[in-house]
Amino acid sequence: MNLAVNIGGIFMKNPVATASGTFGYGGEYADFIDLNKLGAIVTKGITLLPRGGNPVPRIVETPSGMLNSIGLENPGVEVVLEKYLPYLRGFDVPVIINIAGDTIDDYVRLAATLEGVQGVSGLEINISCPNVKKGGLAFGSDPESAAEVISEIRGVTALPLIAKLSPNVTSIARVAERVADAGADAVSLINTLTGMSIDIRKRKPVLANIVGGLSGPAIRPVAVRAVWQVYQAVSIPIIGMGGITCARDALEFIMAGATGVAVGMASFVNPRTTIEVLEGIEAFMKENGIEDVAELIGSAHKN
Amino acid sequence: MNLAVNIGGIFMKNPVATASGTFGYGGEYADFIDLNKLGAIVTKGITLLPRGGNPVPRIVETPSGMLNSIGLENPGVEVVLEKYLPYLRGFDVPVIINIAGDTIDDYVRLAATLEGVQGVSGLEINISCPNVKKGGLAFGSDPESAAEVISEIRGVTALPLIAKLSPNVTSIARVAERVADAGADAVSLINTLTGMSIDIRKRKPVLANIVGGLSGPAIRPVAVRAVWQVYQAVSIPIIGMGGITCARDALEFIMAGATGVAVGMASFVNPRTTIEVLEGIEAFMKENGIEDVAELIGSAHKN
Amino acid sequence: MFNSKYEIEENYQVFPGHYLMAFKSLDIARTALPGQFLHIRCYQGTEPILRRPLSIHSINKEKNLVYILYRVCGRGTGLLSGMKAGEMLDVLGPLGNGFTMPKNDEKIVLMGGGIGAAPLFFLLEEIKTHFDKRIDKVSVFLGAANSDLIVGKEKINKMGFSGYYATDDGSSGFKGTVIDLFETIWTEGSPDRIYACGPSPMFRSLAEAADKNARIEVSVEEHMGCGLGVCLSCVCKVAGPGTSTENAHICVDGPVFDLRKIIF
Amino acid sequence: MFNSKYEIEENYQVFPGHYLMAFKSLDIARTALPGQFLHIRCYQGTEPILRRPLSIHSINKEKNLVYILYRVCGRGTGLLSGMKAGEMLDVLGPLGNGFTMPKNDEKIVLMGGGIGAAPLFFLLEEIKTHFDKRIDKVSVFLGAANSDLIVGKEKINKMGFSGYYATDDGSSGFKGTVIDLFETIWTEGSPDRIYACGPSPMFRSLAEAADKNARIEVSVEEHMGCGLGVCLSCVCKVAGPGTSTENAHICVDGPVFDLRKIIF
Ligand SMILES: Cc1cc2nc3c(=O)[nH]c(=O)nc-3n(C[C@H](O)[C@H](O)[C@H](O)COP(=O)(O)OP(=O)(O)OC[C@H]3O[C@@H](n4cnc5c(N)ncnc54)[C@H](O)[C@@H]3O)c2cc1C
Ligand SMILES: Cc1cc2nc3c(=O)[nH]c(=O)nc-3n(C[C@H](O)[C@H](O)[C@H](O)COP(=O)(O)OP(=O)(O)OC[C@H]3O[C@@H](n4cnc5c(N)ncnc54)[C@H](O)[C@@H]3O)c2cc1C
Ligand SMILES: Cc1cc2nc3c(=O)[nH]c(=O)nc-3n(C[C@H](O)[C@H](O)[C@H](O)COP(=O)(O)O)c2cc1C
Ligand SMILES: Cc1cc2nc3c(=O)[nH]c(=O)nc-3n(C[C@H](O)[C@H](O)[C@H](O)COP(=O)(O)O)c2cc1C
Ligand code: FES
Ligand code: FES
Repeated sequence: MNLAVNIGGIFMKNPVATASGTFGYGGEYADFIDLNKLGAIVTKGITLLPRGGNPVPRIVETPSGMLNSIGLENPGVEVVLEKYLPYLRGFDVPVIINIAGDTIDDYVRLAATLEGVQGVSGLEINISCPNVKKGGLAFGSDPESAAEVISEIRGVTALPLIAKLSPNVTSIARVAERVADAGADAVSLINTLTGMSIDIRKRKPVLANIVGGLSGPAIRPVAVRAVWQVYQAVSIPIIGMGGITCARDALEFIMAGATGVAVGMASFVNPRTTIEVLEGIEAFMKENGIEDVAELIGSAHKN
Repeated sequence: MNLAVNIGGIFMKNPVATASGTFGYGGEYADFIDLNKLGAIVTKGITLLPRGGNPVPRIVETPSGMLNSIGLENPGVEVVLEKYLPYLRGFDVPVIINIAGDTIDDYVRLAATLEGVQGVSGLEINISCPNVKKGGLAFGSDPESAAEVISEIRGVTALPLIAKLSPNVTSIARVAERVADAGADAVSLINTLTGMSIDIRKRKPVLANIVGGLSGPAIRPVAVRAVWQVYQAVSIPIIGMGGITCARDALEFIMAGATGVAVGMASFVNPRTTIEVLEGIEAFMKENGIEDVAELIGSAHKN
Repeated sequence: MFNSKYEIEENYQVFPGHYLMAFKSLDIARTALPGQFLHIRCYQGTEPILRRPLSIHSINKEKNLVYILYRVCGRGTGLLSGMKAGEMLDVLGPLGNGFTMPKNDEKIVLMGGGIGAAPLFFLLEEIKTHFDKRIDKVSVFLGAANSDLIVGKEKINKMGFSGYYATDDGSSGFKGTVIDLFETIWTEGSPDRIYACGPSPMFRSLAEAADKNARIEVSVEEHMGCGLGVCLSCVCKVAGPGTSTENAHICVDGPVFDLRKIIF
Repeated sequence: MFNSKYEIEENYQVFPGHYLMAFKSLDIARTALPGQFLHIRCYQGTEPILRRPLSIHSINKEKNLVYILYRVCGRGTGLLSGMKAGEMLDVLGPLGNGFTMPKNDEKIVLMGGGIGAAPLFFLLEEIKTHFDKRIDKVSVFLGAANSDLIVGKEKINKMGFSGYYATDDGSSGFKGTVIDLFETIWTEGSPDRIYACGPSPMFRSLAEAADKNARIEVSVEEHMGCGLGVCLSCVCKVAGPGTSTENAHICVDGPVFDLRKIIF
């Protein structure tokens, strides 16, 4: 049975990755799962300089989901390379660094810094964070500026580039087309939907940042649809995510066209979700006599 | 205690309306609630000619929500005027007719047909239905074409016009601005988010129409955010909806800036939701010594 | 039509994966007709959010008990199966149109596939009440995957009806489908009236197997939102005037339809 | 750190709106420290989806029973209160850093506001085990809205600690806040060490009321996602090197902090 997939040059032994920002820098979950079993580890989004993030409250639960407005708190690229990467190099798993910036120059400098660093298998370019004032979603919500970020980064690195796309746009397929043209090796989708919640007793937004990003099972139908549409629009591989809690959910994404899947906030609820998703996919393939996971990718388009 | 609100010329005795497509033509829920207590009744979307809608399955349940792809099944404007409107005229409640079309001309002719009809208090212009091939969302996803539909309709009717907006856009505030400029008296938001669900056993989309519209509590954070943003962008009144199940939920919308609220799929689950929302708003106002619901509208922007 | 919370009297597994629940409701016990269904809220929170349509399986009019018989196949029925006597059940109903009652002299066949047999028992109860003298004219054909899953064999015997049973694996009675069994047993003439409940492939075979003159009433299933004709999700195409077709809404125009009118 | 399902031993209302639950867990009973917390899944479905952080209230090491004491204030705790003995509870923990233990001669004050008092009992148990000879040096101050809501008065007496009680409405003991009570009673000198649990306004008053030399450890609350330092939702600002401030993450760096280091 073959589970291995190739995400734009990143060889994954199975399709199951972690979603940025929901798995820390890997070690946090090592008590619960064998990291070596993962298809890939995607780190929390990092920036050139350390960031404190937004004020609290930063999260609020919503029906079958949650809003977060972390605001890219991270210790900066230097600390990540010194403190966290050496640990991750100890595992036989591709590490994908998720990067964000306020300006195109920030992205370019980050990418250049990470170029050639041992243990970095690829970059996920976060142009879809709804929780920072500058950069982030501002780039991702316009196909042309999204393409510009990607092509500038492309200029400084040979690392596989995965453009992380936002669902907060009129046409995610159009953004995917443009980043593919600009040199992205793969796309990952979806980042969170912009949302908010109001505390009716205090008569003010719950999150200090007012808006936050909606994730969890609530958004899965939107995410599956996005993967479906992007699969029809581009030929580069897709990492699908948004509300995956079990193998059934992951298979929805794969059948819609995702080559890889990422488990996000479900890890908070059940730290073993990634592994259970993997085991469930294997069980499904066995039951259905499927030899290669490739047979399942995009299969819902054919029926 | 004053609960009455004015939605662009439609006088509602309280802010609680029904959402189009989730309350039929009114009579279906008369066994469970006193229709006279409602702020307004918004009918199922109607078109010039009868429509059969999409093949089944047309709905599928999703986490804290549902997808529908009804596809505007309706008996056409003539039958609605003959068969359903006379019944509704028997109540002391403004009736808002939700209209849809494939072409601008369809909208214009529908609006002209409804102009001056006794018992029609206003029109809700559905430029946001994700379930029809032509028209619908195609108009609503571009600010300019949305404005064009509204201004053409404006040309043929003096009825209050409510533009129903889609969340499937990069900037709903921008669409709201343009329809306000074009002569809309109010906006209602949000229509459903485009989503889909896959049956992993059959390896194909659950809905015969492939994609459908996501509604229910799952989308509430997106809807509240949309109301918040539109409230900052335009000065015409907003009817807020998306996942309202109780007074607490409705108050989120009102505090975010909605003058009216509409109960959608929650009526399927609890046929008395509209009335319970209304009673809950009254109770909240009493507890908090609020004399006029106007004090609550947009109040979360001030704290 | 009512929407209220009724106290659960009992709820237990009758055979593997299938539960029988009774709740006390004067409203429904007094007004329901065979073939009608209930729209039941399995959870008070928002996930799962929709009600579940379940047929009325049986009614005890003395005790005002309403029975449902259900197969656990997902989250809603899973939550239902965990409910205990004394808890309150949120029920909307009775909904839809039921079976038409037989005429006095008719030869009647009731046919059920799997859990589809559930609503037939309420119909049998009514037939027994109103046509007690002619129950020899009634034959009941039930099919299931295996002998464990045949619904209410004993009850059928106790009520005095003739029962015929088919299983896919031959573990009890005839080996084959309920339609095969019917064709094997019923070799002469035609029943005047057939009531059938089960999956739609069964209806298609039945349309072919049965005599053109028999009136066939079937109970149709489709995913439902409101149960009240509002959401327009539960459509089934039926013959309209002339050669036209039109949309019927299963929750209000059905769930029972004249099989000949359904367009598959 | 464990994530497993443990059998619930008992779960009942101790006073209005407050429940005490015990579950059997060798893992947690053997390894947990006072002040640590558990991240508990209240429902196996997706709504509500997040775990709920709840402190360890008490541990019975002979029976490997772990107790939580919780106030029902929303959906998660509501569902928790409906769970019955014999059901399995999905627990992640023990999490975070607990209280540091007192030094031998220290005069100790424990201070709890409302349900915030919950974790103090596990601490009292440990103090009693390790410092049994000096429990006269320990004073416990508890405050609540009214006398019904004072947590564990009897237990404090039974363990031999001196307890002082304040209620907002004066329905029992001192009328006023627990800080007012502390200031009224403790007029001479300063405790060496104060452990406090409660709402953050209480911490602010405490920072003002207490002697500069007392070491004050407080347990801080914030909305939590993962409980493992991953999601970065549970931030609290603390003093960094020099005059700098930095982010502490309550779930891993806390929930217990040196009050003087917290920047409100
Ligand atoms: C009129 C009518 C009468 C019925 N009577 C019975 C009965 O007496 N006993 C019985 O066991 N079953 C009956 N069914 C089928 C029953 O409604 C489904 O098995 C049930 O809804 C499944 O819910 P779930 O949460 O367990 O499954 P899930 O798969 O979690 O359900 C997901 C969604 O799909 C819908 N759904 C899934 N299967 C069906 C189905 N077969 N028909 C309609 N909706 C479905 C659910 O209602 C829900 O909205 C009837 C269906 C209809 C339409
Ligand atoms: C470290 C720690 C220890 C705690 N120990 C206890 C204890 O021993 N006993 C007790 O009764 N309570 C304790 N709490 C508070 C408890 O976590 C909340 O009361 C509980 O999460 C509320 O959940 P709910 O579903 O009932 O409320 P809801 O309002 O439905 O919760 C919605 C969301 O808000 C979060 N939330 C709401 N209130 C709080 C809060 N005060 N702190 C953190 N998150 C909150 C919930 O976890 C959930 O994510 C503790 C909190 C923390 C952080
Ligand atoms: C707490 C939190 C932090 C996140 N941080 C990041 C981030 O730093 N960079 C990024 O690209 N996405 C981030 N995301 C988005 C996730 O990677 C993922 O796209 C999204 O949560 C949808 O998946 P889910 O529904 O499975 O959680 C974050 C999500 C959450 C919940
Ligand atoms: C079954 C169904 C049918 C709908 N039909 C229409 C329609 O005809 N016209 C329209 O403008 N919106 C329609 N809607 C959208 C609702 O009016 C509403 O905008 C949406 O469902 C969000 O509200 P909710 O989450 O409370 O259901 C429909 C929604 C549902 C669920
Ligand atoms: S279930 Fe809504 S119309 Fe039938
Ligand atoms: S709860 Fe996730 S970092 Fe603390």
